[in-house]
Amino acid sequence: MRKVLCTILAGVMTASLLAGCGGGGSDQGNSTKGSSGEAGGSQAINIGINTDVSSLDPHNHNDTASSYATRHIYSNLVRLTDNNEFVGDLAEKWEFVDDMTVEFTLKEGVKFHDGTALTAEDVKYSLESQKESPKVGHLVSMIESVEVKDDTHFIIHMNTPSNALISSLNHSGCAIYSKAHVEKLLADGKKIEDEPMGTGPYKFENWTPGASFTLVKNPDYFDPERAAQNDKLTFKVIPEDSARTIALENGELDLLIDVPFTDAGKIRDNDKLALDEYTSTHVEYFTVNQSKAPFDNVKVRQALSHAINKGDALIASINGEGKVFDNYIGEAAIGYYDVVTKYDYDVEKAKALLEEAGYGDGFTFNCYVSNAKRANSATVIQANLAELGITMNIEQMEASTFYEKTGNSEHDSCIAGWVANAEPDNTYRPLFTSGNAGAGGNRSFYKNPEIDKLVDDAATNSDKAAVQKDYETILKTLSDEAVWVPLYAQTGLIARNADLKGVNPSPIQMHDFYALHY
Amino acid sequence: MHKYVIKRLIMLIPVVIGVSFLVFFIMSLAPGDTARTILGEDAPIEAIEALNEELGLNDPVLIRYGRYMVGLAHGDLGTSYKSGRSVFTEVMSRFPDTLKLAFWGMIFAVVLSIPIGIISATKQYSLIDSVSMVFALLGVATPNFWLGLMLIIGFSLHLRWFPSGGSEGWKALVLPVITLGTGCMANITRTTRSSMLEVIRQDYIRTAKAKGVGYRSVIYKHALKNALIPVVTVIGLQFGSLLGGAVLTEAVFSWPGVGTYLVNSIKAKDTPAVLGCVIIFSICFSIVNLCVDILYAYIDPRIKSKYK
Amino acid sequence: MAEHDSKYTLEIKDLEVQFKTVDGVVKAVNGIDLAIEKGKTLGLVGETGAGKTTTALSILRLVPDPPGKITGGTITLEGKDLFSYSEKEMETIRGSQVSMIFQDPMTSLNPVMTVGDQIAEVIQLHEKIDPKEALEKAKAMLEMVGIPGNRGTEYPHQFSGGMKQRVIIAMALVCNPHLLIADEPTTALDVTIQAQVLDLMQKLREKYGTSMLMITHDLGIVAEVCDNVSIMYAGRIVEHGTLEDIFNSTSHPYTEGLFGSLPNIENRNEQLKPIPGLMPDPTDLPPGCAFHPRCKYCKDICKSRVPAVTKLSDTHLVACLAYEEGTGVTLGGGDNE
Amino acid sequence: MENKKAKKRSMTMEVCQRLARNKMAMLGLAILVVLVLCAVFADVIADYETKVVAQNIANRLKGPSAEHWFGTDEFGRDIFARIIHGSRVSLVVGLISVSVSLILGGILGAFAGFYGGRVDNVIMRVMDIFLAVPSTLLAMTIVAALGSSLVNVMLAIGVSGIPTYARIVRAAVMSVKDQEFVEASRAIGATNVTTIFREIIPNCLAPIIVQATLSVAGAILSTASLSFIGLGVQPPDPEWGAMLSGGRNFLRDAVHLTLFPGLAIVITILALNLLGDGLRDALDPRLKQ
Repeated sequence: MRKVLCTILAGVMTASLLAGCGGGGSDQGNSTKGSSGEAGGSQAINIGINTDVSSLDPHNHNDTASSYATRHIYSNLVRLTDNNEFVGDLAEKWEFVDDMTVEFTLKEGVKFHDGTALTAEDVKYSLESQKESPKVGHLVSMIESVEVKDDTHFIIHMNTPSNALISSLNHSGCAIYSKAHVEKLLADGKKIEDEPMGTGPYKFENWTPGASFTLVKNPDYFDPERAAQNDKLTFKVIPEDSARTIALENGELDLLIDVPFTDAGKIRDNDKLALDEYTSTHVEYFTVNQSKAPFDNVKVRQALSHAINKGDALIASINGEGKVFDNYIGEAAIGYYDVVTKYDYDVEKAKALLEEAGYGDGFTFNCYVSNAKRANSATVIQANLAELGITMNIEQMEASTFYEKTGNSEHDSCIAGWVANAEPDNTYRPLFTSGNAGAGGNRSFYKNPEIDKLVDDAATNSDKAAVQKDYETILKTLSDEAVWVPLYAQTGLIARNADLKGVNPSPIQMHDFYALHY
Repeated sequence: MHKYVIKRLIMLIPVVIGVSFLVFFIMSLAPGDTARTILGEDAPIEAIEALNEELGLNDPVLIRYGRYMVGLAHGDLGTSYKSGRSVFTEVMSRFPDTLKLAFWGMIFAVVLSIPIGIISATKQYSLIDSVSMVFALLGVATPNFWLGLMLIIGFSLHLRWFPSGGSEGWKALVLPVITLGTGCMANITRTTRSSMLEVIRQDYIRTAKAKGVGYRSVIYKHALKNALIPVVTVIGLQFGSLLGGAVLTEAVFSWPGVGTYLVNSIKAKDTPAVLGCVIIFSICFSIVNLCVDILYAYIDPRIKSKYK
Repeated sequence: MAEHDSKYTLEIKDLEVQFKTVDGVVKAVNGIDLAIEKGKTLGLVGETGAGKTTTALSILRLVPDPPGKITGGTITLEGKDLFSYSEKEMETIRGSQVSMIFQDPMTSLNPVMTVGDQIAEVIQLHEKIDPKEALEKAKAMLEMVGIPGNRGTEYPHQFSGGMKQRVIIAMALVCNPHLLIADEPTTALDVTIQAQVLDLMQKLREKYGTSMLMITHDLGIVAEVCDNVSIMYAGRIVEHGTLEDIFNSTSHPYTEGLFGSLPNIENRNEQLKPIPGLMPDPTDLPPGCAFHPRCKYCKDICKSRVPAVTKLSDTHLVACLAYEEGTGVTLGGGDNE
Repeated sequence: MENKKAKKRSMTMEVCQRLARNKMAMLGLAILVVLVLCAVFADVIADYETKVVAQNIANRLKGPSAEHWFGTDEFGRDIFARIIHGSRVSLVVGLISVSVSLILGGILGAFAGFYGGRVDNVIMRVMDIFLAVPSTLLAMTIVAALGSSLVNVMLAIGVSGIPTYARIVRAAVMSVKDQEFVEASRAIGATNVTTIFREIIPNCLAPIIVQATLSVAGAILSTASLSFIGLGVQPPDPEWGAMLSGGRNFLRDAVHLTLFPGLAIVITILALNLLGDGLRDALDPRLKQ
C-alpha cells in the first residue's frame, strides 16, 4: 500500500519538479536589459503587450498582437507610409492595366531568411493559398488569379473591379511566403507557424505561448532604410493593466503598447518614461437596434444623441484619454471627412424630441456591452437617460456572446468600437450596409438602399473625387439619421523608456519596431 | 490496494466522459459567435459563415458532441477553433507551468498552515491563537487578485525584489506562489486547528499523556496523525480551487499557464480548447483525489480496512 | 530526594481542585484526604460528578488546565511530594510509577496506531530498551492479558470492547507501576466481560504487588476487589473505612443511600430505595453539609454547619453532624428500617 | 413526545447560552447584525436614486470628506452609500448560493455516506465530475452560458459548491454512522431517512457550519472574482466585489476605491468566521460536560 502511495506521490512530485526545472531552465538572457542601453553592445528591446499572439502564420490570424510578430518576419507587396500613401515594399512598382488587371514588378535581390531569392512564384503561391484561408481569404477575394511573367514580374487578375486591392495587400494577412519552404514544411507534416520564415527585418527566434515571443535582427534585410536598428525584440504578454505599467516603471519593459488609460498620467509624470500620443482611427459608439420600436423613429435616436453626455462617458471609460467624437470613422482614417451633423448635450432638446416622438414618459430597454470599459460608458448613459425617464438595463457579456446576441438582433442597443484599417470600404461596408445587418457588423440594423449603393460605388469607382463625394454623403446621411451616438475617439498611447528612440506609431495599430534603439 | 487503485483509475474514464458531456452541454448552452470572435470585427459576413462551416459549428450539438467523442476515444483532444493547433499540444505546453504554480502554492500553504494550526490549537484562547486565526482569516478574506496587485506594487514596483510577472526563474515564482498559497492557507490552518482541538480532547490523548508521553510527542505522534484526516480532505479539495484560483493569479502575474488559456477559450467559445483543458484538469484532479483517498488509508487504518 | 520508606504508596492531603468555567468556579474536589497502603486497593465510590475522576487525574497531574487547577493540598507518592516534580519528571512517573485505566475502552486507544505499538511505546518511554525488544515485550504482555501476541499488529478497531480494555490493562501494567488507578474500568463492558476483566486485574495486581485506586460507583465491585473504601460526595470524602467498616457498619446517610439503591439478592421483593434528588450543581454547592438537601435525617443545623471528620474507629472515619457532639442530629426515624 | 420537544428547546437554549458567553462570536454576531440592519435599512441610510446611482463625473475619485465619508468612485458616486447598499447584494449572494450548495450537497453527501456501496459510488462519481472542474471555472462557464446576472451568479456559485458539501457531509456521516447513538436509533426502529436527518446530520453539524460560514465568505469572494473577469453583477448595482474590481485600476492613485469595499468584505468575512467558530464550539456535543 505504501508502495502505491509513494509511486503516485513521487509521480506527481516529479512532474511538478520537472516542470519547475523546465521553467527555471529557460531563464536565459533574462538579465540582459535593453533599458540600460549598453553602448555598442547588442540591444534587446522588451515590448509589453496585453494579449498573446494567436498564430505566427499570417494566413492563420487576423489580430493585432499576431501581426506585431508576422509583420516583422514577413514582408508584403506594398506598405502604408505615414502620409497614408501606399508605396512598394517587395514590389518595385505596379500599374493598373485595366479595372481588373494589375501588373507588378518585384524588387531585385530580395532574399528570404534562408538565403533563397524571392521570385514571382512565391507571390503567386502566397496569394493563391491565402484565398483558401478562412481568416484572411476574404481580403483577396477580388483576386481571380496571379499570372507569373518571370522571376520579378507578375500580373494580378481580378474578378471584379475593386479599390481595395492595394490596401488589402498591405494587410498582414497578405504576407509573402517562400513557396519552397512552405511546401517542404507541409510535406514534413509541419505547420507554417512551426517555422515562420519570410523576407522581413526580423527572424523568428522563439515563442512561449502565453508569455512572450522573440524576434532577432535579420542582417540581410533588403531595405537598408528600414533595417532593424536593434538586435532583438522581445514581446512580453502582460494581461493585467496595472502590472503592465509597473513592468515598464521598474525597467522590465522598454516599450509599452497597450497603455492602461488610468496610468497615462503616472507615465507622463515620470521623468524616466515618456508617453507618445497619436491620433488613432478608433471610434467608440452607442447604437440602437433600428429593427425595434421605438428606435426606428429618427426623433427618438436624435433625442438619445442629445441626451448622452459624451464627455462623462469619455472620462468614466478611458479616464479622458481621448476626445468626444461626432463622426462615424476615426479621424486618422482614410475616408474620414468632417461633414457630420453634430448633436450637442442638451437634455431639454432631448425631452422635446421625445415628446414629439410620443415617448415623453420614457421606456425601458437593454444595452449589451462586451467589456468593462464599455460597461462604464453604459453606466454613464444609463444615468443620463434616467433623467428622461428612460430605463436602460446594462448587460455585460463576453465578446463571443455579444457577437452572437447582437448578430441575432436580441439587443435593443449596444456599445461597440471600431478601428478602421487602411481601406475605408472595410469600415463603411460592414457597419452601415443592409447586407451586413446583424452578424456582418451592422449592429444598428440600419437599412438604407441609398447608402448601400453609395458604398458599392465608392468601392469600385476609380474616380477619387467621386469616392470622396460618396463617403461625404454617407456620413452626412448617417449623422442626420442619428444612426449612432458616436461617443469618443481614444487617443493612441505608447509609453516608453524616455531614452528609447525610434518610436513610430501607426494610427491603424500597425506599428513598426525596427527603428527602436537607445 | 492495488486493485483499488486500478479500479479508481478505470473510474477516470466515466469521469472524463461525464466532464466532457457536462462542459460540452454548458458550452453549447452559451450563446456565442465563435467565428466572429476569431476573425475579428472587420471580417465580412461571408468569411464568418465560411469559418463556421469549416469548424462544423453549423451542425447540431449532438452530432458535434458525437464527433468529439469519437475523436476522444482515439485519444484526440481535437483542434482549437481559434488557433487551429492541436489542443493537446497547446494545453500541455502550458500545463507544467500551472502545475508548478499550484504545486508550490500548495507546498507554501501546507508548510505554513499546518504548524500554525497546531500551535493555535494547542494554545487555544491565547494571544498566539488569536493572532494566527486573524492571520488565517485575513488570508481567506483578502481577494486574491487584490493581494497579487498589492504584492506587485510592494515587492516589484517599490522594492524591486521580484519581477512583476512572467515565469522565468525562481524569483518570478515567489509572488504568485504567495498569492495563490495564502488563499488556501487559511482553510488548511482552520481545519488543522479545529481538527486538532477535537483530537486533543479525545480519550486516547489522555491515555497517551497518562502513559508518560511527552507533550511534543503527544501532539506530533498521537494527535497529529488523527487530526490530519480532515486536513488531508481539505488539501485535496483545495487543490482543485488552487487550480481554479490559478486563473486569477495567472492573469495578475502574466503567468503563461492553462488558467489564462482556459479563460480566453471560454470567452472565445473555443469549445475544443475548453474541453481539452477541463479534461486534463479533471484527470489531474482525480489523481490528486485518488492520492488523498490513498493517504486516508495510510493515515487511518479504519478506512484502509474498507478498501480491501 | 532520599527514598524513605513510607507505609503508603499514595497519600493525598486536603486536595482541592477547581474548574473555572463561564458559569463560575466549580469546586470539583473540596479538600479530600486519601491514603493507599502498599499493595492494597482503595475503592473510591461516588455518583457521577462527585469528583472521583478529577481526583484520579490530580494524581497524574493531568487535570486539564485550563480550566482546571489544583488549588490546594498535597499528593505524596511513595513519600515524595508530587507537586515538587517538574513536568518532565512527571512524564517519567506517568505510566511507570502510576498508571491509569480509563473508563471507556472504545475511545481510549489511539485508532491510528497498532495496539502493539501503543504498548511498546510505554515500554520505550520508561525503559532503556530497543524498539524490537519493546515490541517483543508488548507481545508477551498481550499474551498475559489473554490476547494472542500476533494481534499486536492490529488496530484498535479490530478489537472488541473487552479486548480493548485488556489492551489498556496491559498497557497500564507493562511497566510494573507502583500504583494503578482504575477509573470505572468495567462500566462500559458487558457483565460477563466485566467479571473477566476484574479477575484479570486482580490477578495481575497481586502478581506485581501493585497498589490500586479503584474508582467506581458499583459497590459490588468494591466488595470484590477493595481493601479500603472512601465514599465521595460533591468533592468531599464523606466516609472512609475498611471494607468491613463500610459494608457492615455503614455510618453516613449517603453511604446508606448507596446501599439502598442496590437490589438485594436475598430479598428480591424488596423495593429499591434510591436516594431522592440529584447531585447538587457543582457551581452552587449547598451551604453546610452538601448532602443535606437529599438527606432524610436533615436538621436545620445541617444546612449551615459543615460537618467535620469524626473518627469512629482506627479505620473508620465519617463526616456527618450526627456523629458530632451536641448537634442534635440523629440518624433514625424517617422511613429507616 | 412533549418531553422530547422540551429537551430540544433546552438544547437550543444551551447552545445560545454558550454562544453568548463567547465574546469573539458575539462580536461577529454584532457585526453581522449591523450588516443585516444596513441591508434592511439601506434606503433609509442612503437614498438609492440620489446617492447610489446618481453620478457626478466632475467630482470623481475624490478622497474621503465630510460629505462623502468614504470618498467617491470613478463616476463620482458616494462610496459609503454604495457600500451600504452593497451589503444587500453581498449578503443575498452569499446566503442563497451557500444554501443551494448546502442543501443539495448535504443531501447527496448524507445519502452517499450513509448508504455507502453503490449509492455512494454513483453519487461520488457524479460529484467527482463536478469537482474535476475547478469551482471558479465551473461558475464562470455557467455564468458565461446563462448570462451575467445576480441570479445566475448565485446559481453558478451555489452549484459549483455542491461537491464540497457532499464530500464533507459524506466524510462526517461515515465517521459517525457506526457510532453507538446511530446504531441505537436504528435499533429502536428508525428508518434510514429519519436516522439521517434526526441523528447523523445534527451530529455532523459542526463541520458543516464551519464550512458554511467560510462558504458565504467564499461566495462573496467568488462574486468578486467573477466581476474581476467581467462576469459579475450588472451595473449600476453596487456589489462590493465589483466595486473592488472596478477600482483596481486606481489602486495606486485612489486607494479608497478598493480600500473600503475591501474592508467591507474583510470585516464581513471576519464576522462570519468569528460567529462560525463560536457556533462550532457551542454546538459541539462533546463540549457539554
